[in-house]
Amino acid sequence: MVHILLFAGLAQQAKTEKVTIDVNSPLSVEEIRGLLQNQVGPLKGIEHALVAVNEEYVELTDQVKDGDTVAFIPPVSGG
Amino acid sequence: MVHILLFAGLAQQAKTEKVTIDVNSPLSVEEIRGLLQNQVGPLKGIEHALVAVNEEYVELTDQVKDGDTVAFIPPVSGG
Amino acid sequence: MKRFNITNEPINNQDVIDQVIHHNAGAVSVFIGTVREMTGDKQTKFLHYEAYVPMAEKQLQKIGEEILVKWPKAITAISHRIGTLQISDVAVTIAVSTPHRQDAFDASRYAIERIKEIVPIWKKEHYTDGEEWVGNQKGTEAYPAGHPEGVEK
Amino acid sequence: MKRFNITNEPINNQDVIDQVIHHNAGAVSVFIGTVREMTGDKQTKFLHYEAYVPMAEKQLQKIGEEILVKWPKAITAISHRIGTLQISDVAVTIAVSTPHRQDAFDASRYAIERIKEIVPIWKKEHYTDGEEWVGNQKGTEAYPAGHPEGVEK
Repeated sequence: MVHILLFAGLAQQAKTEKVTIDVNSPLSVEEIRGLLQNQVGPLKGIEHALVAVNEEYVELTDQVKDGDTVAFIPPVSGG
Repeated sequence: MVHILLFAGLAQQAKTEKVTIDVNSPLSVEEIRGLLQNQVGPLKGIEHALVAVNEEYVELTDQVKDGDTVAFIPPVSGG
Repeated sequence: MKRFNITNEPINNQDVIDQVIHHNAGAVSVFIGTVREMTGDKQTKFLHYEAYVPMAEKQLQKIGEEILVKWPKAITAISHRIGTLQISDVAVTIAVSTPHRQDAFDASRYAIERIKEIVPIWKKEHYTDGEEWVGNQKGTEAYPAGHPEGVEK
Repeated sequence: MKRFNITNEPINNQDVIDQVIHHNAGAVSVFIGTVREMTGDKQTKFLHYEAYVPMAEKQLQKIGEEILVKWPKAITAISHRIGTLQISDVAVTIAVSTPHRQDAFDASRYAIERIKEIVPIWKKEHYTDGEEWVGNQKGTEAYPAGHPEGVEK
């Protein structure tokens, strides 16, 4: 299982902050992003979101494995 | 009478923070500076001091009149 | 108190300052971000901040480390509040101490710029005429190349 | 509390900050000057500050007015302590609020530079190996042309 976290506008569109996806083999971040939208519907602006795996920023081509937490991080606006 | 205020190293050299000088006619700041040193002895570095009359910075050529307070302000070092 | 802190509670500025004062600090530059009422002609009623808390605290700590590389004697503390904030509430307090003042100003300014780049915190403005997640709607505020400049991988 | 204040008492940073927070401030830049132990290889035991108090408060107020000319929405408060200060004690606290952060940083930095130019306050360092009025001994720190640049007459 991969745990997906959504925030701000993405969570609002998905109507949830947490999604879990079953994975049998390692997938890329980009593939996870596709599976996520298959499950919850299209998420506008997700292509502008950074992705963190286990709380570290990663690239779209990086691999995600069973047990990882994948966070989609829309443009931040703290401060 | 003109009231003279000395600070920091100037007060230390003069061994006083306040000096009064009798004046009968208006004098320039520069003349006051001379009279002061006649009275308390030479003050090293006083030529680098700014002068304020009644709490406003003035020029050496400005006039001082009876009742004024003349402050010699050595290079400041607050902050 | 943690030096790098995301909190639901009001921020005590002096607590943040106390984290960075020490015997060879001569200057402390503190930046406090407060909730402003007017932005152009839009009036804010209140704000809501949310964060990916554990990662946000890690990223704040990373900013402190980046500062220490750039200004080797700088000590940094940052608290960012989340939840609902009213006008004039403190959203973020940054304190940086250094031996000399120039570095304190530069490092403090660096910290607030980096918070706006790499720390997963989001602000939702509740205006008198509607609400909006800041930075989420406009292409201009999206990360230009998928990553904010300087994000370490 | 006065917004421009010379005091014999310890400075409460939050009291200074409170003077400048208001509903259209979005940023507050605070500068705190503390007593540093080491300056080069000289060790400070303690400091003594003295001031020409009424004129110093007037000059601090003048700095606030200069800031308002340069950054029309900036609100400034400054407290400077005099008397004997120990290592890490706060000598000066400057707070400037503005709608946007860039101006707050710039105005705060301007204020500390101007304090060092036009406010009649003097610092005596008590080092482990002697004492000295700062800025009074060296020709390089004398006012170059009789007046610090920008002093209004």
